Amino acid sequence: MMFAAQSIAEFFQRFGGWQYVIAAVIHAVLLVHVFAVSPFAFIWLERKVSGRIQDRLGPTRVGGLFGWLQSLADGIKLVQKEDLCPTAADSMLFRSAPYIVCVSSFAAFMVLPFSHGWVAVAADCGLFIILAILSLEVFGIIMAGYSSGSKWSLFGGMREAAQMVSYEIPLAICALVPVIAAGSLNLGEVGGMQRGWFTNWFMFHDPFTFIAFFVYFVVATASCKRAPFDLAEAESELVGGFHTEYSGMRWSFFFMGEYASMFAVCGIASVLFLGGWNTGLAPVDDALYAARNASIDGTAGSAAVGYLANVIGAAVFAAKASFGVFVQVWLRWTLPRLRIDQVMTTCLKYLVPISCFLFLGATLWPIILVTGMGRTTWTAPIGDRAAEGLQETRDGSSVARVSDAGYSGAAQARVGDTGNIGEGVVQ
Amino acid sequence: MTADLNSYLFVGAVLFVCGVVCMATKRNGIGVLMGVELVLNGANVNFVAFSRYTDLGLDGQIFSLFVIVLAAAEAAVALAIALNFYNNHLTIDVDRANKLKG
Amino acid sequence: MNGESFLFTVFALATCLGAIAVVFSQTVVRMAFWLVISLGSTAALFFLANADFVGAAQLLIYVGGTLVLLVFGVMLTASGPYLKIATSPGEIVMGSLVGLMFLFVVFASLNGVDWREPSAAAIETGNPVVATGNTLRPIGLSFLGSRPDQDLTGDGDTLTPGYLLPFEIVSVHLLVVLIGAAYLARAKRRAVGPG
Amino acid sequence: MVGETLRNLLMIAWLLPLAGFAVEIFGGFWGSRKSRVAAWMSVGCIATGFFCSLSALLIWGSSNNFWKVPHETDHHADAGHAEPDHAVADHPADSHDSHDSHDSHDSHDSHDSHDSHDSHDSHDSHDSHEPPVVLGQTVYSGTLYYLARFGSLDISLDYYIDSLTLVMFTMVTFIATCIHVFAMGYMSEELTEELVDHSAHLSNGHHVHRPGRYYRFFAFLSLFCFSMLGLVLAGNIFQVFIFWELVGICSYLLIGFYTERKAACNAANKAFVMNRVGDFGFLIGLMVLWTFFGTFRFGETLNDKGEVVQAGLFQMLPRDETGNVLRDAESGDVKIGVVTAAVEPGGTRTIPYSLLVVAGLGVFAGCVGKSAQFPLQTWLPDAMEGPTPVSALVHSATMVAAGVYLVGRFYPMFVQEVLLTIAYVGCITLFMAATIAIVATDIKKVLAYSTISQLGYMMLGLGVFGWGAGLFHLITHAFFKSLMFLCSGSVIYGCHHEQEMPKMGGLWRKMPITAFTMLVGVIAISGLAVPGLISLSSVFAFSGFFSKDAVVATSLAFVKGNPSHFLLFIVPLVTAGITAFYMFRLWFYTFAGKPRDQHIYDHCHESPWIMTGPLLALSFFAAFCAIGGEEGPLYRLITGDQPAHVAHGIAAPLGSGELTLPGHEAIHAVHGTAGTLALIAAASGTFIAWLLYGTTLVNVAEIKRQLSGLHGFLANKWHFDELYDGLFMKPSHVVGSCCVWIDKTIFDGIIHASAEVMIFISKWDKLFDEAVVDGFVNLLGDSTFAVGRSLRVIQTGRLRQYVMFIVVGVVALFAILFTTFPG
Repeated sequence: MMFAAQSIAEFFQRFGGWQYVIAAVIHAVLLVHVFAVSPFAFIWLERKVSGRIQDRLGPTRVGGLFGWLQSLADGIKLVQKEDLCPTAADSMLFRSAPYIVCVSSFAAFMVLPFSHGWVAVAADCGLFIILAILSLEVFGIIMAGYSSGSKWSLFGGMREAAQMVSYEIPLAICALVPVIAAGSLNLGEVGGMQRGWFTNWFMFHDPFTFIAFFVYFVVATASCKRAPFDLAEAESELVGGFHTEYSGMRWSFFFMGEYASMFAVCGIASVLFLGGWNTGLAPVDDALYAARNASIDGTAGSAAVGYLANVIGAAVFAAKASFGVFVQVWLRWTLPRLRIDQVMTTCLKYLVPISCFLFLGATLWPIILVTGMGRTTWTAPIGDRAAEGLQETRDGSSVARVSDAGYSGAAQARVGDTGNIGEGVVQ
Repeated sequence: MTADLNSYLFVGAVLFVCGVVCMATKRNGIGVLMGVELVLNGANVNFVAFSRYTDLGLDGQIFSLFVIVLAAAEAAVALAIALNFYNNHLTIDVDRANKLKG
Repeated sequence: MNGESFLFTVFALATCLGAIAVVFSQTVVRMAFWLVISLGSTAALFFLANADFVGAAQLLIYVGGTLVLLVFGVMLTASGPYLKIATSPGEIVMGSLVGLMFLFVVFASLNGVDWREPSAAAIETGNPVVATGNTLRPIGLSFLGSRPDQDLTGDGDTLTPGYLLPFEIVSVHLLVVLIGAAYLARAKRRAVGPG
Repeated sequence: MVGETLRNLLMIAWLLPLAGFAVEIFGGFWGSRKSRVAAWMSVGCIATGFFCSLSALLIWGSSNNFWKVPHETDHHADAGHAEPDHAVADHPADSHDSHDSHDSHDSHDSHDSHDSHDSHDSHDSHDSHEPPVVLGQTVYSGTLYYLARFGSLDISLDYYIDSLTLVMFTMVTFIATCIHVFAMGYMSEELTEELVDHSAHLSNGHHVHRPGRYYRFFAFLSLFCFSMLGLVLAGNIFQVFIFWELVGICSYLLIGFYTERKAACNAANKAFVMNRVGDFGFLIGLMVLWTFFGTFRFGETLNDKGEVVQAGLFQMLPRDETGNVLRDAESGDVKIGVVTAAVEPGGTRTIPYSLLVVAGLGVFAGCVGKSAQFPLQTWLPDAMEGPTPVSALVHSATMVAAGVYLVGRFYPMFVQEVLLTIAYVGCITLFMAATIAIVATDIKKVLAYSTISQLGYMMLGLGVFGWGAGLFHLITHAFFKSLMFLCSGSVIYGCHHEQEMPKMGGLWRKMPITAFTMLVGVIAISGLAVPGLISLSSVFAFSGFFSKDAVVATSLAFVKGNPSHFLLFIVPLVTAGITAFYMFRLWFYTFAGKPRDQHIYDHCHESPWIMTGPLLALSFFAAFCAIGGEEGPLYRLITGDQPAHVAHGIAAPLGSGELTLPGHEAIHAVHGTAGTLALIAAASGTFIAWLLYGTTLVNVAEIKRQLSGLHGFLANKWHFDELYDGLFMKPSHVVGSCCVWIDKTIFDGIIHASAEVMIFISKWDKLFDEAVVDGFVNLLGDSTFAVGRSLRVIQTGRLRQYVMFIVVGVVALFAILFTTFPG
């Protein structure tokens, strides 16, 4: 259970002595691996998928079957390349911009739960933090575009700035729709609530979340500046957009950041809408859940079983996220690129109103249901699931505070609310 | 340097002073805006520190939240003003905005 | 020198140096860059001070929103590449001198005051919420008008009203700002005179 | 309850015209100047008023057993008198619920009733000719509404209802109804959007074109009816004064109805001013009365329990058994009777006798003005400028009679001096007016002068202690004079506004009804009669004969009592002849003979029925209203509530000698002779008139030429206008020019001088301003400007410097702080 941290505060507090720094480093190393490996996989995936879509084979040579080492080879090649810096560039910014992109999209993984309790920082406002960190990535790109000293880059940077600033709004709102259903920003809790049959997934929680999922996916695609929204690097108009002047290692950083953020947003999607690490089959989930609970009393065997259960959960999560990435790749090679004005129009004139409507609908939905069927959900009452998710995270927390006044008070208040709604109608 | 109230306040003070100096020395209007942001952040650091290390409770954080939100609003309006200024004077140099000089 | 202090030192240094760099860097975009460093590490300081939500808000609104907006403005108002509006060194020197004096004054006043440190009891009962950093729900509830942290203090039920009204006021204010900014910044056909 | 019934009925009759006036004047002309709505409305109001007052009269009579004709046998007579005694007896009863009081039972109740009793015994024993006096004088008085209270004086709207009030109400409303109906026809030419007034000229010589004012005419008529009825109903002398002025303004408005005609305007102003002269005296009288009596009420003031709170004027003036005013032996002051607790508890107050005379004369002055007595008679002929119905209603029947009515109403307050004055004024007036009427050629002017003359008769009758006779003549005259005016109006209408008699003649063929009714009126006023037609004891005659006969008889009795005042009998006797002369002259001139102006004759025509109808109705009453003479119902009605002391004569001390005021017995004694003489005079006058104008035997022009001096004197109305011109106008012009001179030289001089001074001062003030004040202000401004100039250096307008200033300021502040408070 060393992963589960109640909040960033505890995350830091447990470094009372230096040994905790070691733990932090271990966290970081693990995340860096996730962060570093997934792009390779996705780049390979993209090349294969694009090849298939274009009726090619795609990479076949490097590595054995399917050329699965192709990305590694590319990476080595890129690292070997000379690190160029144009004379017209503002060298300091030019050099530091890729790091900003990388760091921000890496930091996004800090609060992303891979499985039950497998999260570096189980912050209460996890979703909020992850969105905030993802929004940092833009800045690096703008920097890159501006400091390259080339008009293509400048245009790319400005486009990116405009696009991101406007697309963050529907992104956040759509992410908030399932949060309303769940009543928590803590991604760990939100994931835990969707245990049981897949109807418990927030995607199927109500029509608004269902629509919100797709809207979120579109907006996420745009916020990763993936096609058809990749105006910042439109080869046909701006040679390479913001990374025209980049080459070698720094150039590859951008792409690591891009693919990592793709994985991040798809992970968020899977946690918020697709049940996270839950399989969606009630018996399996219950078994895994029992295993995890068994692992709480620290006997070695049960610990191993619980660890195994978490590994399975992580695999399920990764599968869902990767599928999302696959769909984004698929879209890229299928759809033509929009014009910048079309991009802005899509966001400001359609996506923002739609997402606002969804938000309102999601807030009104429980009331509709209560008047209709006397309870707040048409699946299992969310209050119980919330309580369980709460229970999980609290048990999961290695430093379990006995009297966590504000926290439990708030939690009880929340559970009480849903309960009250039900009672109020039953009576 | 331990993390206690005074050190937080020192950081806030440094931010504040840097912001003021930034306002005082930058001729670029947007630079002045950045100075303002620094000043506000200095204040925010103090709020948060007080809410952490005294029994001020949540109020400090809530104040800082308000400050952040209002700062965002202020930035939006100020930027709009700056753009207007640029439209009129073709520059962003605040020293050119001395029409009201006595 | 425990880990918290270590991290605090790191981020505090980042904050201060970033701020100073903002003061002394010439091009606006570099200022923006240093400002990002400074504000980002301020957010980290917030995290350290158990203010998760404030920190996240700092990141999202300031760094992700306001600063991008500023840089955007820089790009819109840049009459040339790497716009430099140089400040005369004399001004910088004088400004920094005055700044130093000001800093000294502030430090002096800070040291002069001995801040009322909360008792251990206050830590325990007073604001456990702030002590443990789970401030999200309390803040949300206080925006909705109830204050669990205050209600649950030992001394009776001193129910303090939350921040519902200011919250509403601020939201209306934001709406007004939205409209006002859009009005101010909209393109006007105007005879462009000499600067 | 009888009192309340009467009060309510009369109030309806009184207030309906007011409502009508309000609706008509404010409701305007209902969109079209051609609508007769206003006329119908006012006719309806006044007709309803007539029926109300008629029923009130009948109720009064039945409630007082009046309709029993008393003079058959003693038994009946006794019964007839006993029952009114009942009425007396149970008066306190119904005075409880209705604020009633009865005149003669106020201060010396027992004595009075006893007195009346033996008086009846006496004339029962004497002869059955004695006109019986209805006993139990029943007066219903009370307060309608309190206007204001000033100390012990309360100005209130009271009502004072006795038989005289009721008779006046009935007469006024009836005549007014007839005249309204007549006016509907007469004024019909006003029913147009644009009316051309041929008598009014603009400066450019054109005729005046104006919209018709039909509705306004009737609104004014309604207002006049309201005022007149209010005057009759009034229960205190101040209220009388109020309505006195109201009828004055109505007559002003109606005389000046054709405002565009200069003559009409002048006539209106003249009438108004002359009335003011009289009203001035009236005011003096009011002041005296208030000062010494402390109340204006006629009747007593009762509280809810029906006991007397304050005595009325009529009860305050004490009279002894002989009817003389009680006077203090040595001071000669008059002890005012009971003054109840309201004023001075138990106390009495006295009024000097002279002031009592003054009060009487003052009130009489008002009457002189109002009923155009000498010397204020000159306004009435000019008032004929108004439309003829106005002349008929206002200036013959009602308003001018109001003066006489007031004298009658206020009779108890008059002492013998005043009465003598009244008699002489009436005497002079009736003779003078009659003589002028002889030579007048304008048909309406003739009637106007005859009105003045007849009013003189009334005054004379009242003055010589013929209370009943004067008011009797008032009523009858109202009927036949309004009849004659309407006839003349019909003539004028038929002749297209030709008023000059010399242009008429022979009209009876063209307008027989008018001629006939006019003849009735003429006979009535001339007092012709046929002796012994019905029975030897009585004569058959029209109303005029009886009333004038009563007046003449009274004056004869008076002269018998005091031979030194023989003129008071001779003049009215002669004038009776003159009256007959000029009235028949008018009739012959107008209707008989051959037409003098063929053109007018050809175009004239009989008036429509709406005008002749009223003529017939009025002619009936003019003929027969006074049937039975002094035994007739009308006279008995009038005298039903006559003042207590009138019934039998008074030997009143006057100066050194004594003035004998005749009682009923005395008057009745000389009745036969007086009647005979008057009849002879009238007959001779009629004969002369026939001789001169009815036949062609005598050449009138010749006579006129021979008597040209006299004729001119009369034609110029005894030069009264010139006299007043010389007496008042010229001196006032002189005074005015003096005032102008003083104004122009002295006052203007003072003002100009002060203006010069002001200019001089202001010059210096200007210097001071420019030097000192402006200097100071400029100095202030300059210093402010200098300070601003020195400060503007700081306002560099550079943002960053401002920030710098702030920082430096803060630092400096802290520096000061640390240095001053170390540690």
